[in-house]
Amino acid sequence: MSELQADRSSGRVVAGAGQRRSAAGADLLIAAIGFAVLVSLPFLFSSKALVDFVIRCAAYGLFATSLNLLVGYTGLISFGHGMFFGLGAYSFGLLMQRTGLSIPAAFVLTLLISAVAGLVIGAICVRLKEIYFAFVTLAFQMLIHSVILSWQPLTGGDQGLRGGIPRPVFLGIDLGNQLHLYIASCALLVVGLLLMRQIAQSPFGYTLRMVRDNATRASFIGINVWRVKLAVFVLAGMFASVGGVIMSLFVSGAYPEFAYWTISGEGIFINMLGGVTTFIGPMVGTVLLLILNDTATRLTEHYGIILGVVILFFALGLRKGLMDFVVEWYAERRDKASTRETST
Amino acid sequence: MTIESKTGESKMGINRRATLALMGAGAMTVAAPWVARAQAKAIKIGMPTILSGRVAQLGTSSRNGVMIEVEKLNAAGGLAGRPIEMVVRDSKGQPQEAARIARELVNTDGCEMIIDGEASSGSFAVQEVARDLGVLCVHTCSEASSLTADPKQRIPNAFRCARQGIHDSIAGGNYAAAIAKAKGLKKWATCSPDYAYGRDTTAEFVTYLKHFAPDVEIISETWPKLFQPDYTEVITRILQAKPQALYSALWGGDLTSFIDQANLYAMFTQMEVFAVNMADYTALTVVKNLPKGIHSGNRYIKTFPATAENAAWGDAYKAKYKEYPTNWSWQNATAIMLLNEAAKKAGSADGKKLAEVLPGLTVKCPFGADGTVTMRAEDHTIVGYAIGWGTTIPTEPYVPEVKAGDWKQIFELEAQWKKSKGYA
Amino acid sequence: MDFDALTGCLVSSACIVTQTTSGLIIGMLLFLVAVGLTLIFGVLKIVNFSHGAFYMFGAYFALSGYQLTGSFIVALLCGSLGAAAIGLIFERFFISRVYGRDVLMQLLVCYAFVLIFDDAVKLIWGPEFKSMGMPAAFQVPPLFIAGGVVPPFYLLLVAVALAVAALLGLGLARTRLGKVIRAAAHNPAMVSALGVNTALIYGAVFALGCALAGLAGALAAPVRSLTPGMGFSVLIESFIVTVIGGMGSILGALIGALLLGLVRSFGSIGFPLFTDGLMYLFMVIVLVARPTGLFGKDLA
Amino acid sequence: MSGQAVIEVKDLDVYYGTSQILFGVDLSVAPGETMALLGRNGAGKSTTMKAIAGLVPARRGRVTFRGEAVTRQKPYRIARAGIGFVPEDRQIFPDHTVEDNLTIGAKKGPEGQDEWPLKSIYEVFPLLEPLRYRIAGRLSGGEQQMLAIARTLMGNPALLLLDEPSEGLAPIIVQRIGALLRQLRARGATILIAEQNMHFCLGLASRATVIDKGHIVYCASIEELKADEAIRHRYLAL
Repeated sequence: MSELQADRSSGRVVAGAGQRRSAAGADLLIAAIGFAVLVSLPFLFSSKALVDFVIRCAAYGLFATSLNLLVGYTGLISFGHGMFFGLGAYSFGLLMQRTGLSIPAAFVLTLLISAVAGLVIGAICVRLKEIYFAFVTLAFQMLIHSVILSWQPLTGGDQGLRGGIPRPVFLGIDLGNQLHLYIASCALLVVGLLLMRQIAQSPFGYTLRMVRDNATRASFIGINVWRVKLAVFVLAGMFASVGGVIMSLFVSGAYPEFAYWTISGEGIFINMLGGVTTFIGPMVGTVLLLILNDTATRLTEHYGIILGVVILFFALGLRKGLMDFVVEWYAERRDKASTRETST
Repeated sequence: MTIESKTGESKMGINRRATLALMGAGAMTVAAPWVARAQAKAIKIGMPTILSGRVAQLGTSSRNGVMIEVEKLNAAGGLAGRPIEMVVRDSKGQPQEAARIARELVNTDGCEMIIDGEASSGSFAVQEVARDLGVLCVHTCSEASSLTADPKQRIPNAFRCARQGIHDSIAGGNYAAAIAKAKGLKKWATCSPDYAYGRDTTAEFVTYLKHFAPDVEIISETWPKLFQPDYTEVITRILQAKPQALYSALWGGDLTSFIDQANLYAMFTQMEVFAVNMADYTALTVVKNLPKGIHSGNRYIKTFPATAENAAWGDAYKAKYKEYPTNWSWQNATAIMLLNEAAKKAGSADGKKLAEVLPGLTVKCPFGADGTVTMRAEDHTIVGYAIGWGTTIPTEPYVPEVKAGDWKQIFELEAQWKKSKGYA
Repeated sequence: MDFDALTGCLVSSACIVTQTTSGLIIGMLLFLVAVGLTLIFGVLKIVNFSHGAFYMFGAYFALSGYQLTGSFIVALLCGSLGAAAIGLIFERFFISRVYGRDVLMQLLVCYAFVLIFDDAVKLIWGPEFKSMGMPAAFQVPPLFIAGGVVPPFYLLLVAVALAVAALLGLGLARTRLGKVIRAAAHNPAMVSALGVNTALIYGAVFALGCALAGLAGALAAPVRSLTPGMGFSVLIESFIVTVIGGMGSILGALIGALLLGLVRSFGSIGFPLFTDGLMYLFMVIVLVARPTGLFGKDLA
Repeated sequence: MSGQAVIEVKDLDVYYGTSQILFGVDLSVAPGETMALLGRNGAGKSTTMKAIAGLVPARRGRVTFRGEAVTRQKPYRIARAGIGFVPEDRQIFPDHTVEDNLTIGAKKGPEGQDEWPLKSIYEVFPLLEPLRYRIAGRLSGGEQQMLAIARTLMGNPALLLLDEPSEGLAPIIVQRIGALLRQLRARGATILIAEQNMHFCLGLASRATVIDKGHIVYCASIEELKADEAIRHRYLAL
């Protein structure tokens, strides 16, 4: 698993409480700056496509980063993470279409639904190891996809939730307006990333790494491995469902494709593209994949060949994600510089 | 050089070169895709469709149908004097991609209207984009009735230029009932793909079959999944029910697989088969052992309507693309004819103005039952296209005799159907 | 859900015979694909996500061979050998670079080739679906056995699959090459230290697995339409088969394929709208009860 | 002496990832000689053996076998050149029968010689013959060790590498293995044997090389080593 371990090269030890607090402060600052930059974009560039692009980045980015909590931090390779993306989109869409709830209420309820689903499915899945965990999550994903297709009166079957998702104004926010949706998506993205960052850097986050590196040793020192895995499975599922909510708002609907295995596959691909050893890797991967996708579909209908060649470049050429590559390259340069200094 | 090309070269050549060119210049082209381009005098029409995967043929033959008319139109001066530039993109059959591409085509590429070559859920996703952006949108592949029939779905700027299952089913029900009565076929089975189109069309067919032949009874229903590779379990189930007749809304490769596999069980000697999607060249030319006498609705067939215009169009298409047109081809070609006629009437290529004149517009068209088709004003969907049923033979002309459907009857029953659905 | 129909079928011998044979037919073709998958996993420890593409290649090569010669035997040879050749190239130049690496990296390389192969088929044979047609020898009426209906072509199919199962089982158990392959599956470094070129073994096993998938594709070509991407649904089902049977176990693949065939054939009567879901449900149940599948060994 | 050595290891460096395990290891074995490579647990004995067999890559240095460089060759090529490796934990194939284990290792020697047909194996290892259809995984540790040696002999090696053949075995079994190896030596075999247990090598090996922390620290006849208490104490904890 060595290629997939987050923070592997840094060899960082658990930071003391004081350090952690200041690190959290720094994260908060970065998040605030990031949010400010994102919000200012539509005012600097009048491109509607940029707005769309960032909304999609928010949806996929939250999804992919949450998957990295499982893959990179805990060593749980889930092939079925897309089920939460789909679950989020469908729960939210159905709540809005059928119940007349306000958007925040539907949002919270969606999180709850995903958490419950994650709890039930996770309780079964996290017992299994490695490739079998991957397969059983995939099976659950396909099961949910089958249910969505079959439960036609509720889900609309293969045609998805039709007729648009109503978006009543709340607190002066009108998500029917693309700019409002943009700012809301950015806010969800930044808050979601910030929360996941805090989870990753918390004692719980270090427990995850310990479970990943040596589950037996972790259980010797009194960690309930099953409960830890389940907890992160549920948390990751909730963040993934937020991605689904954003996507459902973007396309104003929910479609069975959102719960298909290909979404999980894209999530994994994004992680490999951006790299899983840094927190920001999946986000970088998201931006890369979306640019790649958008450019390739503009230029050719043989999208498969292009994407295939790019994947091969990353898998066989770089042999790691972009951020992993950058981080290692930077570390090497720094090492060289410091040895030069000491030798002179 | 991309698939946005307007040239008439064979699509294969273009694609290969585009691919190679892209491989070479990939990095350069990543440059900010959202930089808006200056608008040329040409009018750009965006077209999200499916060009990859199992139904890639939907996209390629749709594009062919569009291009053959666009080239004619451009040679004759274009849409209200502006040459058309088609921008065709592959959604890979994913609704979120279809929505994204449709938005991008309008917002970034400066397309002034959308021809939506998406099927099923993709067309609903594009419909939402059209609702949001207010851009003129013509759906050319989605046969799902609710897309335009349901007032909750309908929007003033979107039109459907495609068959509707309800029309096929009324014509088919009438045709099948006559045969059922003549041959005493009382016990029926159905076998249709388990998705909206398959379910709706089958339910409607059964409704009208029973309407015209009340003593018909459905004794078995089977619902294979879309793109299911193996139908053995379905076939044996139908055989065990021992029906006298079978209705199927399977299409394309699924239909030919079903026929090939059912042939092994000699199914076609044991019952009359009504397969609404059989009489399409995609299926007819591909099946090697086509059983004689399958009843089918027409999809595209150059001998029906039996006019010189239709035959000429089919031959021209075949000469150009080395294959016969599909049902999607004529629907897409008709969309361009309609837009052209609307532009003439409005004296402009402006989408808003076209949307105003399109409702109720009748256009001369080789695929019309009487040489014309009409964009019905009340629900923005085309009517009056050639519709009929006949029996197939394994060689050209494949369907020697097509019994034309009666549009008057279709309208009557369709109106009742809409009422029953709460659409009207 | 239709329990009446299911119980009705279970008390009718004709129905039981017909649905069991149709389960066998569905299962045996899946077995041919799944056994290659399980063999490759067992020996190379690679989850060959691109295995469906070799099924597709098999079908397309068979189609071209049949169109050129009109002989179904030639078509079968073209299908299996063509798929084997592509498999060998794929293994030598790409898969061999990711041996022992992360399972995600291996999957990614396979995924890349799923995309590339599908587009390649689209470029070579065109995007429209094709059909090979039934060879004249098999255009005969079906047989009636114990009240059930069985087409002769499917008898051939089942016979070929069973023969492959028997040959593989015997070959691996009895021949020296088979013994070396099993030893290499268990401990490749040791086999190599005994003077066996394991790269050759890996290449041969991968090619054999692909040949079996290609054979399945060629056998399916007369009755299934050919499209780019046709391998995918078959891949998913054969994955379910191998996972249920236990990754790496040939007997497991056989039993898993039969079980899945039966689940489908009887499931289509009891749960006509949820046959696919039933397969996934079955897989979940098996994995929860036996995490390594019915005949799998613990990997750890 | 180096001119006629069967195997000569020169200046070998081996790394596991970024950590260096062997530092310029030198070693040579003459024809018909039995050499003991002694050292404590973790001193680098097994790594040296594996590096010679090609199972771990050498970063630097060279291994010459019968006058030809085999450094960085693939393990199967090294085996075919005539180096037979019996690994530390035996690594028999547990699901195969005893005879299958043997036949998997069967091949002609580098000159096409076939000194070890099954018949001769069963003569030298009479214990194995009655067990020939037994599943190897069910054998006792001593029987497995015999099988591992026999399996390697089936490949007719010109040099036999034995990694800790006495490890984890009861004293009585160790004696029998020792006797067996003396028998092989008597037949003219060239053997390199890595051991923690010096006493096992007395009366078996003629020379001894001592390795510690990846460095060769001593090389002499085994009698000299036995006499040199300081060295023994320092490097072998005896």
